[in-house]
Amino acid sequence: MKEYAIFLGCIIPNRYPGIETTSTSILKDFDIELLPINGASCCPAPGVFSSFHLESWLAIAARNIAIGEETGRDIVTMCNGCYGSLAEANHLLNGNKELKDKINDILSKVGCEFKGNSKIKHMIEVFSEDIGVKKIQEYMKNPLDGIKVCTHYGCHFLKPSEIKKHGSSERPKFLDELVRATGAESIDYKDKTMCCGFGGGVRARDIDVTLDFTREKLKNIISAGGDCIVDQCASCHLEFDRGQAEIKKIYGEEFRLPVLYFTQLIGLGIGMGQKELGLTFQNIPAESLLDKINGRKK
Amino acid sequence: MTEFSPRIVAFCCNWCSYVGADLAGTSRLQYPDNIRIIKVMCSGQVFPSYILKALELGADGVMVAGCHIGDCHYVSGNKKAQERVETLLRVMKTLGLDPRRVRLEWISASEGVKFANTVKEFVEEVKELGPNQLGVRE
Amino acid sequence: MTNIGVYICHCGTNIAGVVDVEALAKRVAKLKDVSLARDYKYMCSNPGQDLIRDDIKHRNLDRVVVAACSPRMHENTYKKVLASAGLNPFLLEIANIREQASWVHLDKEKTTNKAFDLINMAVSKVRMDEPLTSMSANVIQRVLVIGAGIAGIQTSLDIANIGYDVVLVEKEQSIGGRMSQLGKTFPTLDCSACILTPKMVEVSSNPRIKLFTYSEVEEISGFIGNFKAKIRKKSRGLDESLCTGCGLCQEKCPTRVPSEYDEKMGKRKAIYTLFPQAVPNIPVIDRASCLYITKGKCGVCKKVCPVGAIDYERGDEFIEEEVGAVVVASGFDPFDPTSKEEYGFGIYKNVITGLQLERLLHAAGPTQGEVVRPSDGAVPKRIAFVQCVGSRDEHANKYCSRVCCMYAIKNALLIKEHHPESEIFIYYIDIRAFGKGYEEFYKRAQEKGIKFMRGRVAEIFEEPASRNPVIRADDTLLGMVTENEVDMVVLSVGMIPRSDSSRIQKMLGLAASPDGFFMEAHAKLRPVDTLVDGVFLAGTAQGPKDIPDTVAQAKGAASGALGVVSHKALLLSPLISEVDERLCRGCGDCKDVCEYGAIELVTLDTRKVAKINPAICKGCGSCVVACCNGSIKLRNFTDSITFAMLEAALGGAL
Amino acid sequence: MKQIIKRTKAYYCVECGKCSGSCPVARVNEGFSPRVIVERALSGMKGEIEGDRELWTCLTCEACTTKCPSTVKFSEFIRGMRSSAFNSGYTSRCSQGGLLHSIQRVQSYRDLVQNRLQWISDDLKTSTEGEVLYFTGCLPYFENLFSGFVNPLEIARSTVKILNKAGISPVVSPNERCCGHDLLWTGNVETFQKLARLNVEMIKESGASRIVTSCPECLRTLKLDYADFLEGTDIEIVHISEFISSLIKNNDIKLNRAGIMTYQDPCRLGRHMGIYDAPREVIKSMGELVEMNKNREESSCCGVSAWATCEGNSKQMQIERLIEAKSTGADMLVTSCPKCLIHLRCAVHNQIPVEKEKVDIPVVDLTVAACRALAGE
Repeated sequence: MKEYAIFLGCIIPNRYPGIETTSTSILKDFDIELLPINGASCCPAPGVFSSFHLESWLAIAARNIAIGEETGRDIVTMCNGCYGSLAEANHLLNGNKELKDKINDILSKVGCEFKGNSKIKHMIEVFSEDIGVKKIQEYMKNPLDGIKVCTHYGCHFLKPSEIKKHGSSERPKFLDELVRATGAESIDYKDKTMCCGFGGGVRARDIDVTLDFTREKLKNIISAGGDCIVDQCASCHLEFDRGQAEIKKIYGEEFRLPVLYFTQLIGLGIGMGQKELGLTFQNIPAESLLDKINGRKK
Repeated sequence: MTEFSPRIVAFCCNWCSYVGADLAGTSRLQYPDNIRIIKVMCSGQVFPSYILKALELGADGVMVAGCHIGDCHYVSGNKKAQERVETLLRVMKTLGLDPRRVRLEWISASEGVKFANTVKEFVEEVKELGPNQLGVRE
Repeated sequence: MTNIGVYICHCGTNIAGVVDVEALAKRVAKLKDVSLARDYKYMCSNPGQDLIRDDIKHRNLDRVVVAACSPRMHENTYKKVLASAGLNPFLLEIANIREQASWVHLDKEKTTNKAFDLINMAVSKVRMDEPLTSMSANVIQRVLVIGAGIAGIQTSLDIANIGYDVVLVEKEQSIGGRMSQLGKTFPTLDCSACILTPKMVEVSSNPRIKLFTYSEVEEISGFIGNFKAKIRKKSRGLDESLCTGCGLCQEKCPTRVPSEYDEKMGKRKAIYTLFPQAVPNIPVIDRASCLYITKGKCGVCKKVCPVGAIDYERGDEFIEEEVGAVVVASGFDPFDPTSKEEYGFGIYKNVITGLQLERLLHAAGPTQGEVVRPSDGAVPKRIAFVQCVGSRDEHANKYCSRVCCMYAIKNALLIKEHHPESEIFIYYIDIRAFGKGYEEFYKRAQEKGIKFMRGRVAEIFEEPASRNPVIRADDTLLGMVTENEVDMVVLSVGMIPRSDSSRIQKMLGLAASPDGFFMEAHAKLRPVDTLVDGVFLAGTAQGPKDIPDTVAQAKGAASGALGVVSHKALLLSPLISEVDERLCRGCGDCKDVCEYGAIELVTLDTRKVAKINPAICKGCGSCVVACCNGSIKLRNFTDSITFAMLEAALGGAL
Repeated sequence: MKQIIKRTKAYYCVECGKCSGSCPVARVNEGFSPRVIVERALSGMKGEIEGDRELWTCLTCEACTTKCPSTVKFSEFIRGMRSSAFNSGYTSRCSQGGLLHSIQRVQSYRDLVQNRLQWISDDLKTSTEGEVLYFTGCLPYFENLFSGFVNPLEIARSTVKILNKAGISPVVSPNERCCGHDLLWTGNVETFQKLARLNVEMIKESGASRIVTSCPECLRTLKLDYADFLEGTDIEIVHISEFISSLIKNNDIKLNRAGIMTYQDPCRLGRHMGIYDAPREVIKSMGELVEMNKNREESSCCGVSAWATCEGNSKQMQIERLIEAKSTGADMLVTSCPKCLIHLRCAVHNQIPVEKEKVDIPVVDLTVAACRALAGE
């Protein structure tokens, strides 16, 4: 039995609970338990917040890490944004004694201390490293042969690569390998490593710019012939799902491209249903994908 | 009472610092006459014992001068000199001798001015330290 | 009995103006072992020199101190005086009372006192100095040249033409190196082969050049004047003495594999020569792809060979050669752009390297000089060059590779002149056209309509249907991000050290610069020398450079090597370190600090002791200080001499 | 020279050669023979002896004295001749370019204020006055120079710790000077006397009636060579090994088992002072003692004395000794002299002429070993 402290962040519990339930239930099959972090707050968002006031951002992130550390386990996030905040804060504080003392001074007011003993991990690492592609392949009951998937890695897990160190940030492979383990085909598309449009506070500041990004990505995926988009980040997930609805509303343009978190794709491969996967909570229906999966069987 | 006039020995490497001292000469730069130069092939040739022996014999200050780091005629002799002077400074500290009596300087062949100024500075500094206690014989 | 003579020079008024030379002479004469002290107006003049010479002869002086200007001025003059009077020239000391006394102080009394101390110090030293004689070492009057690219070829020809023997060792099966891979050369657009092949033939026909191809130097021992090299001559799988180079075997060989020489743009056989003008024109069997060797089938080459030269089982040979100097001309490798992932090299078929383009442009290359794109063989109409790939890049190599700007311009021009309708873009951050005629060449390219786009290419992606690469870059002159779909992209890759350069570095004891290329002894004044005496550098082994610079350096290296081997013997400075074998504990600390590898541990009875090679030792004294128990001394710079000088320096009153 | 001959009974010499036969140096250095030196002295060749480099080769280890059937005090004789040579202007060699002797000479300057007590950490109790004085010797300087391969100050700390354990807070004086052993044995009698006078002043000021040393050379020097300077006082001088063994006997301390040990007798402790049993008792109380073939009076020397005799053959002697120690099967070689420790460790520094396994045995100071084995620590 392996245990992690799970940092849920904001988007998953509030908008996409399916990501959590699917992940938790699959992990159980691999004997991995997720322990809740009681009292966790917003991570807070890496780009925006830190660029306004670094110390406040660090203090909040450090508090989240500190209460996670109390479990004595490494901390896992399911959103690139949360990962970015916690990993970067962890890196900064562990590398700078003066800063660490300063932040701990602030934290002492709420009875917390950042020690820096826990690793910050992303759910994708748990799947691709702890479990591994081979076991996922064996785990599939209903391999997704014939399904064309376009993967989206997102930014904050990979970059800045000096801190994140997950290998190639230009042409990463691990998510595609995981997708291929489900039996699906991972197809290339233009600007695969481009931002979803959510990041850096743009979504809140200028929705037109945000949706420009999203549309560009969606168009590239559709023209490459993708059946769905598979992501590894709750923020990107929101951008693609909710963004499609907004694009329809504002520009009247409709894509109807199903959006799946990678654990949801794995869920499909072991025969989990729409409801179990939480897909019914999403804006964009996944029927076309399910039809293809089912149709393919007949 | 006459003013204290320190006795200073300088070990100058053959390739840079000795030539720098020559340049101070050809440029007619005036500096205090307290210094006696001993030519060594390389600052890395200076044993820590040479410095301590000089102090034992009553030198009020000892300077070791070599090529700038990276310019050593023998690749890395000056780096070795640096390490060796550090060893000596540890011993001097235990012995209770003032480390300011020993000075390691990098003076290139073109730095006649630096040579003259360094001597001036060092003489002034040693004057403030006063006579080397080991020079006062029983 | 020690008889020291002290000679105090007035140097006109330069010394005598400040120093009371007469009083000084009187004081000095009283020093222990000083049998006479004279002062004279100009000691370096002929009468001054005669004075010393006569005293040595008639007053039986056995050691001399001259108190005058810096030893850097006249030490050698006086050494000659001693030698001419039959006295060992190392029994001379100079007291520098001009630069260190009369020129830097004004007070007559104090300066005279200081001059006395300086003379006293010199007397203390000369008393203990040992007579030394310069040793000489025989020189083996031939040169080993490692690498037979244009640098090694030029060095070898220069040395051989002046009349000395050369051993030229080339790793590949033919000489010619990287230059032979190139199509044409900038800025004159001469065909590379046209200017190189005559030199290659000259090498093969010069009786003074002993050529080893498909061979590597595995070990080098010894020192300047006396190196011994062990050369491995790799098996070609045939008897070279029989092969006539008829080429029948190559023609009939059924195996085709991608050609390394063509940078994988073409194919070669399993038995092959690199190119038609190869020197020597003898093929090699590639053991990894030969059907007979890998599967025991085929054997066609053996069947068709009219002279029966094929011998699959032939083994490597080892040869030892003795030389007096070594020139390292081992060249460069092109940067592998796979690691610059944003450019998609190795993923997008129509993204190639500059060297691959050279092979396409080469009249004897895989496409006979026609540039076609790898994906479909079509002639590309829109071509983009991406500069500084792997160069000037903190994530790859920090340095500028110096040739990429010019080769990109050259190839762009060649394509444009051949297909005037084609559109060519060069993405650059600076164009470095620094050589003779280069800026003019750059201008010619601009006039021909080649488009220079200022901006470092951010990324390249592919249009899946057309397989056209699309370049995305900030056009910094327009201030906007542009996407440019082209038919083919050429990455202007830079130069990196040869993959085996660290082996050569270790073998010869060379130093490497931070960029990984071999380090020269001095960046400006000794650019072809290394810190290892007798070893010289030529060409890109020392750092990126173009052909003119390579040839110039090769000629420099030839003159450096000739400076060694043109002498029958080398005179070695006797001012070196010496081991007292009885005291030596054999711990090797001295060996560890010696920057020149002059020290080795040898067995003496049952012990190990350090041994200093007088031909390599430079006399820096580092080992002397590293030795814990005083087993090594630097001749005439011993502890006791230093202590005596210290006593003299500190004994005087101030 | 006549006086030296008389004082050391050199005229008793019957030229039997037993001395040279038992000399560890003569075994590895053909040029050195105690017999020949004595013979030369007897035939009046003063100048030849003073100018001979072999005068400085003798380790003064007393291996010959112990065996001499005519009881010639050869070490004393050598010491006398060295002093005579020193006065004629000859000087001994000195390791580290003369630095060690220089450090010792510098300590003879009255006004010197050393920083030699930096090693006393908060957990150690020391006093400025009291009955017991710990004479630390050169350990702080050895730390400056040799900390790369030995830990000399651990000996000092261990000594104080053990003294503390016995309820003693020893005087450790900042005014302590080098005991002068090395200078005395290299002929520099004048400086030795200066050092002795300064130390005796310091000892008297401390009010100590008992001096503990962790160095056999200090022990010998204070006990024998300071006799004239200490005349009229009643001060007991003991080596730490004697002190620890008495603590053990009285059940004042108990040591835990620390493995199998073999023991190197330092020449100053053994042959010079006759102390063989005390260190062995300490070892037996914390482990098993296996003796090397050459032990007690027969023990071989660590190869260097007074920092003046380090040569190629010193290393041979050291390597042979280590091989002997290793072949006993002991876990460690214990010695009770800081210099034996330094020299035996130096022997395996960097390149060694035999396979590493043959000499691969830890060398540990007796006091350090005992301190590590203290029960309840």
